[in-house]
Amino acid sequence: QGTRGPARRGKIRGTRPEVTDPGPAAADRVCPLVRRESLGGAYALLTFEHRELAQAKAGQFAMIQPEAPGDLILRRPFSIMDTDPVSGRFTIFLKAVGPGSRTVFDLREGENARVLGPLGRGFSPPREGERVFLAGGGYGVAPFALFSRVLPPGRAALHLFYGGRSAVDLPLIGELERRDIPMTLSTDDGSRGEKGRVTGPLLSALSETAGNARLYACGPGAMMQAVARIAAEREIPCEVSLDPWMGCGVGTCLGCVVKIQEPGEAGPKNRPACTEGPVFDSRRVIWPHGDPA
Amino acid sequence: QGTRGPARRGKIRGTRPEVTDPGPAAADRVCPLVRRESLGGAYALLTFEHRELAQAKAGQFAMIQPEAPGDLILRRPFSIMDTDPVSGRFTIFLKAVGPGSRTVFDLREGENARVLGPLGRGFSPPREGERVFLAGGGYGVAPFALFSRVLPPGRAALHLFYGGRSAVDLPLIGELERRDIPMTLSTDDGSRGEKGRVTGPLLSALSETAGNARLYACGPGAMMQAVARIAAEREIPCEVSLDPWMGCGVGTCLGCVVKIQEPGEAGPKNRPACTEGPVFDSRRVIWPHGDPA
Amino acid sequence: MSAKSPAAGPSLQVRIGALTLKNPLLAASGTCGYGVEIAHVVDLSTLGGIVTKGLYLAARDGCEVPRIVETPAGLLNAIGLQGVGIRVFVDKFLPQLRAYDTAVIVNVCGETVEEYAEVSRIASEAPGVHALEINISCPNVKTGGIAFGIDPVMTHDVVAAVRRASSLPVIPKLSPNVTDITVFARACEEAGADAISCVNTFLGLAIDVESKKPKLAFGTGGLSGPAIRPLAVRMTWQAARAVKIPIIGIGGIASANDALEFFIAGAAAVQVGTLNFSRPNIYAEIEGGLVDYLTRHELSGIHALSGTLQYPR
Amino acid sequence: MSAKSPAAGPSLQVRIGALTLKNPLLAASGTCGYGVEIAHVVDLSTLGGIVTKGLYLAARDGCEVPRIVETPAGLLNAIGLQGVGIRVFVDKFLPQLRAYDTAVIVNVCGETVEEYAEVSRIASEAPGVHALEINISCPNVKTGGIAFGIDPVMTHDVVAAVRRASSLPVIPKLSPNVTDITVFARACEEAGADAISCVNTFLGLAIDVESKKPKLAFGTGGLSGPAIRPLAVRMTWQAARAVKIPIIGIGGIASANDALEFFIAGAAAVQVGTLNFSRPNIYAEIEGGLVDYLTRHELSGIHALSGTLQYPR
Ligand SMILES: Cc1cc2nc3c(=O)[nH]c(=O)nc-3n(C[C@H](O)[C@H](O)[C@H](O)COP(=O)(O)OP(=O)(O)OC[C@H]3O[C@@H](n4cnc5c(N)ncnc54)[C@H](O)[C@@H]3O)c2cc1C
Ligand SMILES: Cc1cc2nc3c(=O)[nH]c(=O)nc-3n(C[C@H](O)[C@H](O)[C@H](O)COP(=O)(O)OP(=O)(O)OC[C@H]3O[C@@H](n4cnc5c(N)ncnc54)[C@H](O)[C@@H]3O)c2cc1C
Ligand SMILES: Cc1cc2nc3c(=O)[nH]c(=O)nc-3n(C[C@H](O)[C@H](O)[C@H](O)COP(=O)(O)O)c2cc1C
Ligand SMILES: Cc1cc2nc3c(=O)[nH]c(=O)nc-3n(C[C@H](O)[C@H](O)[C@H](O)COP(=O)(O)O)c2cc1C
Ligand code: FES
Ligand code: FES
Repeated sequence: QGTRGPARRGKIRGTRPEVTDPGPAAADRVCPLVRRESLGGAYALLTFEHRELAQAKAGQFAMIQPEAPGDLILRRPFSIMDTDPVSGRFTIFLKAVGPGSRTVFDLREGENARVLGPLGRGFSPPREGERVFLAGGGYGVAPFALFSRVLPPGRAALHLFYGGRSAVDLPLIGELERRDIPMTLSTDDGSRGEKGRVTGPLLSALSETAGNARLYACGPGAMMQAVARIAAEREIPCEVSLDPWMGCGVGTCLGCVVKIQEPGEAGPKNRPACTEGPVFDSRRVIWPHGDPA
Repeated sequence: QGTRGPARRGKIRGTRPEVTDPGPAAADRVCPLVRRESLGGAYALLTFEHRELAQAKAGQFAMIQPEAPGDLILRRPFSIMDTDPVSGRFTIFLKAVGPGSRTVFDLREGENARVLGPLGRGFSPPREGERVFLAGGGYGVAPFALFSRVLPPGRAALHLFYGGRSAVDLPLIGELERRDIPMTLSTDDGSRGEKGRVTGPLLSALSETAGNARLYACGPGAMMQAVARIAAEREIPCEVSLDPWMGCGVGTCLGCVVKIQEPGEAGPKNRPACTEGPVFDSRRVIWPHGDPA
Repeated sequence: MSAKSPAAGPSLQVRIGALTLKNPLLAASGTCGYGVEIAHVVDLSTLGGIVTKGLYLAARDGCEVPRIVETPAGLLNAIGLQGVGIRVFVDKFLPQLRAYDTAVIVNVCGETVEEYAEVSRIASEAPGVHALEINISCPNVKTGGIAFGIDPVMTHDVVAAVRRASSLPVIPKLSPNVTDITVFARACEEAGADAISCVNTFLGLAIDVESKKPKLAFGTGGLSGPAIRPLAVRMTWQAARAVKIPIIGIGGIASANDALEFFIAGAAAVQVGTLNFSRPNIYAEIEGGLVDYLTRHELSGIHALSGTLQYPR
Repeated sequence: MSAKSPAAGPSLQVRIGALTLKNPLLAASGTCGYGVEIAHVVDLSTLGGIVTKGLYLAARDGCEVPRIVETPAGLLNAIGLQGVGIRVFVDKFLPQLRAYDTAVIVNVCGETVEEYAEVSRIASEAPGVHALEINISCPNVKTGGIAFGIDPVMTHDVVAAVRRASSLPVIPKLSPNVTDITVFARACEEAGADAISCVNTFLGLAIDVESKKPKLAFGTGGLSGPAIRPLAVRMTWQAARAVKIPIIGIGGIASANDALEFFIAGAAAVQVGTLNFSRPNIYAEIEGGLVDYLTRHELSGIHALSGTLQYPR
């Protein structure tokens, strides 16, 4: 597969503040499932109990498998959707797509899961006064629940663009409204919110925006790539949360590498998304299929 | 492993009546678990629904695994403990000893199992007027529940000797009493019934017996071998239900062979217990460890 | 080969040399007895063919028990080719088998090249035997067996001898316990084989740690089942590229998807082994899956799928 | 070797040539990075040692993704030996590793015999490297790798060259993709190896049937995990009987019981690979199980268990 660099390289501003609290140290824990809520179809919310994991930072994830022995070897990665440090609980938003997510999906309340986490580098906080635009789709919208809650003062200026193929693909609307996150919905078929991709409403919002803005995207690759392109063209700082296939979550299997080119490097390097990401400055990302037309 | 022939070869009477109803044809069926009753510890009674299987003959078995995919390849063999042809149900008595029996043990009511059966040749009925003595231990006592119920007139003359290491190893007493089967209990440690092996009370009963007797043994190998020896010495017809490790239940894997020497044969042959047994005329059986002292 | 038009539904018919199979699903040797044992559990007429348990000239009693033990996603066995011998098969079982509309392939064993040839001759003269699978790869016998299958020269000699002794399609069954399977595939092709069965079991050892003895009475055994599928698919792909004769893919097939991997890798037909024990009716499921796949991909038949793997290099 | 008396509890200490390990549990190459990555998840000081990801002279970027795919009870991988190169390892990671009480074994790679020797020389001169594991068995690189491991002569050459270049214990890592592993074990012993790692991954292929492409970007991959354990135990047993130098058993270890199978088969130590990904803390569990077993069987130490298999023939 040939891989091309980003279309334009604007001046690159260091968008990741030097000191980002890395969150609590990762460890392998056994956590009881205290609450399981079905969101219909293949979607569910799973809330586990664990003090340290309840300290996870927005954008971090965990490698999870049922404690009971099954026929799969590897765990599967799931984002921390939200946490409650007080009660010591954390929640994941899960879509059952295959055997691994299915085994977690099938967990019943009271059963235990092995949870290795919290893992990875999450989203970096926006700067003072920046307008924050979030673009989410699929399970990728999950981490924005926590992210939006923990935002410092600038909070008011936050807006989420939540899109999917159809109305049924927006199962998290209720949860996000409960956290009263300002949202614009969109669906490809127009069955809910505006018709079309999230980038539509995002673009019009950006054009109306005076002053500094910052983008965060998490969802299907094509969507993140489109948002990254918008950011590059406007030279707006943007972070994307990548989700390659992961085997270990701690940087040892090298199964999750993505092509990243840091400033000053001659070319892109394969870097593990589990430890150097999953959140990356979009300008560093060399997308597998080059730029969309 | 050297294998020796039986100690004495008395004249061998054809103990298996020519025409034994083989029971319904075997087939692979999906059966719902309609009732699960724990008998404490690793013991449970599982009742499944299926018209044909409810026609199984005493001493037959089935190869069973949960319908839901798991990490085991082979099914495990379990005797049909009892049947209810009217309601179309059959029950197995299960002891969880390892992964395979555990997966069946863990089935919940409403879940399905794949059941290949009924399989094998069961017990042959006693002759008119014969006194029937049953020796059972461990899960081996299970098939006697059905056997004793379906016995023709001679029924009154039936007596079961049920033994185990200790009282906790006789979990089926209640079930057998419910079918009011005349029983003598024994335990190695004397914690329930007579102290010692089942062969003790069996021997005294035999010595008091006038007229023809017939023995049936199902349980641990050593017990069946001891009963077989008693039968051989007294030239009493005796059937034993062997339980080698089984892979297929239909005679194709040849994993379950036992050494059987039919009359007129020069020496023993490896024969699949799943199709030619599991019930055999004890005089044909060449025991793996020769005769006990 | 009459490839039906997609309209008429995709064709499952395949040719193995002179032998035409109505579908490419065979029951593997040693996992379906002589066919008749499973006739009441699975309708043999739904199978493309069945391969008999390995047969020598004389009857054999095989290994002591334990003969089989489960391993992760696999089955380790040392049966030791217990069998009735070719003559008893021909006299007693073959007549019953002929009642079914399925190809009968005899799995030929021998301790010497001469025995292979003689068993083949007897099988060839019997009405109702459609092909010979030459077992040069059984890891569970002390003489012959795998010894013939891990030496290209001996492989060539056995196959050539059988070729001379029989006019039936000759299908050597390769051992996976070799460095380069293509060497053996070519030796078979040169010796006049009509097709190749790929593969037999992998030599393995499982130990009971409490007794410090092997779990199998024989000691080592042959590993089969889903665990070996990626290795068998790789070997099928290598063999198919090395020779022109058709390859019959074998190893861990447990679903239509698994079978499709073998066809795409280059198999003309496949055999199901271990899964016969736990899923005797798996053939209907696999056949349905194949038809569905061929239809979705608008392929005229399974033959059109063989060897369509798009390999990166 | 100081075998403690059962009273003092069984000893887990083992000797691999001149190298003494405080316990026989090593993290396998490519499954624990350079050690430091997992230091926060598992206490490295509880391991007998760690084997680094394969290292060449220069840094390498490895294969495209997908690089790993799960198979039944197994993992198929084609990473392509992505790594920082021996010098960066020595300068950047080795110093951090020295903080832990565990043996550091460098997994040496090369495209030529000379590169193997040079990497070995550099590793040997660095303080804190305890031994060299020579990777002549990686199936996922186009030049070198497995090519050295499936030819006894090349195996001998590489091992001999490394032997000359280093005074550290030299531990060639054998490929299981061979007909007779004992040939390669002897070649290593003759070339001056101090021990043998047995085994690397099995060459496999998994196909995505919808796209008709291999599931791994590289094409084929190496199979690891519980699926291969019976094959790895068999090879460990064969190798241990063929040579006098110690064998390090590797393949599908997921429990103390699994590890015990390798020791009884003849291994002096074992490595855990794939299971590091899903059970990073498995070492404590295995160590506990070994101690319990040795105590129950009244063995003075794990060394007393090696090669105690009672084989039927
Ligand atoms: C950092 C990270 C965070 C994630 N967060 C969430 C989350 O919060 N909620 C959630 O439901 N899922 C999340 N995922 C995705 C989830 O891990 C995958 O859906 C899961 O691993 C699929 O495994 P499976 O065995 O269920 O399906 P598989 O059979 O392994 O895969 C099913 C299909 O999905 C594809 N696939 C598998 N894994 C991925 C992946 N990681 N990315 C894209 N395609 C994949 C496969 O190729 C296959 O086509 C996250 C993934 C990453 C890397
Ligand atoms: C004809 C027949 C009828 C049976 N009926 C019943 C029944 O009614 N109820 C019941 O609970 N069990 C019954 N069994 C036994 C049952 O099949 C085994 O307990 C089960 O297969 C064990 O498998 P596992 O995976 O649970 O344990 P494994 O881990 O496979 O075995 C656990 C231990 O038991 C040993 N073992 C496994 N299978 C057998 C066997 N068949 N005989 C002796 N030892 C064995 C193993 O070597 C191991 O030591 C029957 C067996 C046969 C052959
Ligand atoms: C119990 C058992 C017995 C077997 N007997 C034979 C045999 O007699 N002849 C032979 O060529 N292969 C024999 N095989 C190998 C199978 O035919 C097949 O090649 C192998 O099991 C791989 O396929 P699978 O993974 O689908 O089982 C046997 C396999 C098993 C499990
Ligand atoms: C993802 C992955 C990467 C590996 N990388 C290497 C390597 O760089 N060098 C090496 O000698 N072996 C490598 N191996 C092989 C392992 O060290 C080990 O030999 C093999 O996985 C078998 O052990 P296991 O079944 O416990 O995983 C790798 C294995 C895996 C799964
Ligand atoms: S998931 Fe293993 S290195 Fe990232
Ligand atoms: S269990 Fe397979 S032949 Fe008896």
